[in-house]
Amino acid sequence: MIDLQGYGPRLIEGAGVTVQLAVLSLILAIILGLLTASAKMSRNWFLRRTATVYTTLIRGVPDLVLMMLLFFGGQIGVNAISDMLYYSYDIDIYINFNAFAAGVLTIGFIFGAYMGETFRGAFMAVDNGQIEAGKAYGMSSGLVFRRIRFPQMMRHALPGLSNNWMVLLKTTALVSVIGLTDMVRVAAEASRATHEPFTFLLPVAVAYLLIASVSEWIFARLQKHYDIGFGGQ
Amino acid sequence: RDYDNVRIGVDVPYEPMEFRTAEGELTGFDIDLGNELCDRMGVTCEWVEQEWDGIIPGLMSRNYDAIMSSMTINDERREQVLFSDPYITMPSAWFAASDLGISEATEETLEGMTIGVQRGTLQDNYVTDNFSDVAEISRYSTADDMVLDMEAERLDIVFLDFPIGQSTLLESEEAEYVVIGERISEPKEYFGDGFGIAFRQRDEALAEKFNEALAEVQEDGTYDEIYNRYFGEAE
Amino acid sequence: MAATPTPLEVRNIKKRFGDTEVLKGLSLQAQKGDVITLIGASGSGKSTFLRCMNLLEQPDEGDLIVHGEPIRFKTTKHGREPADWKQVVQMRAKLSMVFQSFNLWAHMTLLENIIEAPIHVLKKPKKEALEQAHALLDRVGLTARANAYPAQMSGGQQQRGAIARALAMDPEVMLFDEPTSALDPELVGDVLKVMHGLAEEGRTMVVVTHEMGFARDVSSQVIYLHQGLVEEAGPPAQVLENPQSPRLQQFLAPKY
Amino acid sequence: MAATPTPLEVRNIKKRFGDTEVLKGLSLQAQKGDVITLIGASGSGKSTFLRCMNLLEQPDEGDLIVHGEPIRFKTTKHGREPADWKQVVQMRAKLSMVFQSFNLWAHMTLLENIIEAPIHVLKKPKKEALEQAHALLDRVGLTARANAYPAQMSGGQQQRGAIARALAMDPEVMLFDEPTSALDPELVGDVLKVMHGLAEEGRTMVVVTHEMGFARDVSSQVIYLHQGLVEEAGPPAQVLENPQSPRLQQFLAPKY
Amino acid sequence: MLDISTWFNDLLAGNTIFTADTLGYYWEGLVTTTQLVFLSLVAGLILAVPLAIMRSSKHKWISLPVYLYTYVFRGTPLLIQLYIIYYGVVFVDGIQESFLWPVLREAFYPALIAFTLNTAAYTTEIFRGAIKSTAQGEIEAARAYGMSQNLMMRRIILPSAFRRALPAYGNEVIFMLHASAIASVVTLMDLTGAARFVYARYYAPFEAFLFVAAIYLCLTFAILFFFRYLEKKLLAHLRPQDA
Ligand SMILES: Nc1ncnc2c1ncn2[C@@H]1O[C@H](COP(=O)(O)OP(=O)(O)OP(=O)(O)O)[C@@H](O)[C@H]1O
Ligand SMILES: Nc1ncnc2c1ncn2[C@@H]1O[C@H](COP(=O)(O)OP(=O)(O)OP(=O)(O)O)[C@@H](O)[C@H]1O
Ligand SMILES: [Mg+2]
Ligand SMILES: [Mg+2]
Repeated sequence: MIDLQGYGPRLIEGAGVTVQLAVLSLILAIILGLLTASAKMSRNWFLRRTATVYTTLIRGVPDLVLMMLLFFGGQIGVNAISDMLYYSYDIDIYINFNAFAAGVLTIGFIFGAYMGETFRGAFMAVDNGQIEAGKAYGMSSGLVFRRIRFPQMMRHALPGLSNNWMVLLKTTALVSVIGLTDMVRVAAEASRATHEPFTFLLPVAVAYLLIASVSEWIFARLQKHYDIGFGGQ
Repeated sequence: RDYDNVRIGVDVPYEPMEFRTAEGELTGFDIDLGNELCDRMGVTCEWVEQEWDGIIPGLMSRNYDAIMSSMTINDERREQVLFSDPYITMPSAWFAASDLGISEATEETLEGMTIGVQRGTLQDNYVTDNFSDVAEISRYSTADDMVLDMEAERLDIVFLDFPIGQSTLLESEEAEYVVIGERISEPKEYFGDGFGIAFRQRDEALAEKFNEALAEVQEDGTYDEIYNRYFGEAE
Repeated sequence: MAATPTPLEVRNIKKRFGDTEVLKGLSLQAQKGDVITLIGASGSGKSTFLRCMNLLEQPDEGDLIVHGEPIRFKTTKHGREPADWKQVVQMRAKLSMVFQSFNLWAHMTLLENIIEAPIHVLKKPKKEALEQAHALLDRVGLTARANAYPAQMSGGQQQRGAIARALAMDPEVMLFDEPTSALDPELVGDVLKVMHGLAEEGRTMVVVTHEMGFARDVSSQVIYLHQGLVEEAGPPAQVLENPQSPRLQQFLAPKY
Repeated sequence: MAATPTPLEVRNIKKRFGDTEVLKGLSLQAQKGDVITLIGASGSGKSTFLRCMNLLEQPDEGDLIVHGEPIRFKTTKHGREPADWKQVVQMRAKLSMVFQSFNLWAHMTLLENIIEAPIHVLKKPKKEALEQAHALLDRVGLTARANAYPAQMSGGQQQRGAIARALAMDPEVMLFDEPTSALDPELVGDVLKVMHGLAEEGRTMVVVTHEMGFARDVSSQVIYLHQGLVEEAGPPAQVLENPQSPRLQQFLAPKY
Repeated sequence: MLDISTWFNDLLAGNTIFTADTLGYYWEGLVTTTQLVFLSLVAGLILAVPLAIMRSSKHKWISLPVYLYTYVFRGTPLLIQLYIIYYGVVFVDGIQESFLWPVLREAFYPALIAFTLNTAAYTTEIFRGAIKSTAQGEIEAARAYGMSQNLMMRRIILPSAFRRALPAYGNEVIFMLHASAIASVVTLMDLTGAARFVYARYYAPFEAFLFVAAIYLCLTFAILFFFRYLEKKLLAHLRPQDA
């Protein structure tokens, strides 16, 4: 066994942060992705344009830069306003962004763009006849989405979704720049303190692999669930 | 604005300035001095850990009210933040394997060598401006990566904060390393006025209070006591 | 309107795709118990006409009156549209459509397919929907396949299932778009038998079909479409046995 | 063997899937110019029999002789297998198959589909393959669609394209598995016309079909399969006009 | 209001990020990033094709090792892979004396190796999915026309799978471009490395990062544009003819 030199508990804590961040960001990304995909397929010119700008711009800028821009940029913007109030009227208000929430928002926002593309492809793969049948039986468009479009789309989306998740999981390491202590940050700190860079890489790699295994298992279950009715495994 | 509670941003670890003990307690020269200063001012101190890349944006966005994290005072930073009086001056030094065969680092002796520095530090600036014509410069994220590459013989010589070089290279078990030449803390345009505590520009009152407290501890000998705790009599 | 309003009336429907006018003014009136058959060559506009009846396509002109209630339209910059989508949704629940390619929902079992719309659109209690579904499955001879997924059923079984799904809505009118032409000849018989039963029972139906034998047996009216216009219409005995238009004569001549 | 060897001979083929024996010993001999039609109810084993002929399915027993050359088999722990896959690959090039669902290669244009196997399997020069392909396209009436992709063609066009692709191999025998049953009735005629032409030209063909009119017109022999066995076989006049077995009589009775 | 305009003036007047020096660093970074990403993508692609075929094999002893490889390289961060390949090789005894050392000594090649192995793993999985979803009927047709297993793979399955994999592969290329930002960990001065350097040196946090963000954006646009062109060309068979 590797000697973690007392950093074991903090690594586990950091892994907890990583997992929480990743899961919450994933949920946000999925919601944003569904909205984006729907907007891109909508008849409304404005929605389509907005969604396209969102997906291209977000995919175009490196994650680290976005993270800093959204977190610090947003905060500094807010502060500029409160500074002005302070200097001109001596009113001192203080609004603080929560780093964890900001991390979730940023990562969710970034991956929403990738999910949007994944979902769009998947939605297009759903046979139009299935949708028409829903409409023909008097289902509202919300009901068609909930009962037919979504459950049938998931089957096509899952492979892309699991790829995005793998990348998202590792992107969470960026949050150390906005002051959060995730697993990678703990390992970096530990290796600087002990001057043993390699001692802490292995446990981190193993932890990621573990998370990956669990999620592969979940994705396989989901795939099986959404494949029901589509014959051949 | 008056502070009862001052939050101070710090990038950990950077031995011996700020690091954790085996028990996980935050300690180091910056930490002990900072706590002492807060005591004198009658406020409570809260240390907020922050990665270096985001440390000034974090101050600007009020995640904390001050930075005390071995930050060198220089003009570029002065445009962004307000500094306290310098509280320590940290010399830099050249380190190399004992068999490198030079006794002084000059343009002539370093010709054709590969020099390692930490990216974005004052040492980086110094080496980039003075040696980039004669030598190759490799920039690293951490001092430990540099040590690895020294051992791998990808690097000939490194230029580091002296205490950092001391703890990572001179005290390493693997190989023999020595300091080349004198410790360097001139010219001021690179090595600045030493380390300072950084504040938002508008918090002049807070900076003033820190300066007063600093003067006080330097006068009554508490400062020397803390200094000796980390930089020992050996020096 | 009389005591029982006409289930479906269509007046002078026109429809264009881009530059080509596909329907050039078609009308049709289905009284209770009518079985109206639409025949015509490929591309003559049969499917488009049928799809206009429940607004899966939006007609550019013309009126649609379902159970005595006219559908309201408005004109937007995208063209003519229903003024009130709620009304359309309600209307569609009254006109059940059976598709050429069945379109049973692939992720649901046959039973789930049948109870889906009654529960979620008509808001029937689940118990009641299930009872009705079992009765319908019995009727189309699929009791044994209730828990099969569409992919596990033969084409004929799927189409009979689709008919049961349509019946579960208790529709005023049933619309069929070539319900047998995606089936192996082997399976056609089963489906036609079920439809024959519906006709005898007095269901109102509009059927696009290529099965001339079926059209002859069950229709109250046969409409022959040619390039978006009614070329000939009337009772089957007249239209099919004694065609007037040379085009229809050629259309009815045996291919093999 | 005579001067011209029998193009295809099948002797006593048996095939089981799991526990059920699907083919229970079927034989067939196709002389040059024969058109043999296989008919039978769904599930009777027609497709399986046809697929055994070019070894898309491996028969558990029986012999296969193509152009006078018997296929060699060996028995492994997975069951019976061809001893020499090279021989099978060569053999398949002699028996072109046309599928019910066409199976044109979706990423190639029609023309590319046709020249693919001649160039890469038969090693024809490209120029020659192209010339031949254009002649074939002309023949099936698709010259105008040479550069279309399969998804851009109607079913009837795809099936005619698939026939052209099969012809491009200059096959000894053509195997057809229900070539028209995935088509709308409208499109069936086109395909049957092309096949009719092939029959008249003296092509050797084995055809699984539901088109009794076609079977009657062009077959030299009709084989009625029932549950994996030949129930009746002979010239169409005898088998189709004058069926002996009660099952065949029922099978041939009109559905509507 | 005043704040913003002075900030803007400062940005232009005390302009420290667009000097000849910094532009030189950005240029160097751009070259490094482009070389690294382009070469690793090409090499990764070449590796991924045979790996995807092996991964699709019926034989466990062929597909399992490939699965393990993709599992490990997709399951762990690229940063760790890079770290181990650059700093870790030194722990292999005698590596410094071996003929490999001149290559491994430079930071560029270990980075190239790590990036290549990483993208090959993702690409393998993308291709495998596409191979798996080849229409069964098209495979049968190929068999029925006497194609051998090899010929069929080469002429039918792969060309059709490549086309289907294109959109997902486009995402992978963009992921790779972004992931390349970690190259500076092994002393390479890539685009992000240049930004960090300028950021630290002139303490212009947002300006420096915004500028490279713009460069990355241009690169991404170029990639998206290229893929749109490819899709138009190669996915012609999925479009209705006159649409
Ligand atoms: N969405 C559409 N866009 C453009 N043209 C269309 C569309 N739908 C149908 N058409 C055209 O309208 C005409 C009528 O089509 P429709 O499907 O109604 O014919 P049909 O009589 O049902 O033929 P079939 O027997 O082949 O089903 C055809 O020429 C067709 O190409
Ligand atoms: N791969 C398989 N595994 C198991 N059973 C199979 C398989 N293929 C065919 N069968 C079974 O073998 C029997 C004969 O099938 P086959 O497809 O040959 O019938 P067919 O005469 O072509 O019917 P149809 O007219 O419906 O095409 C059927 O009962 C079928 O369920
Ligand atoms: Mg139609
Ligand atoms: Mg069959």
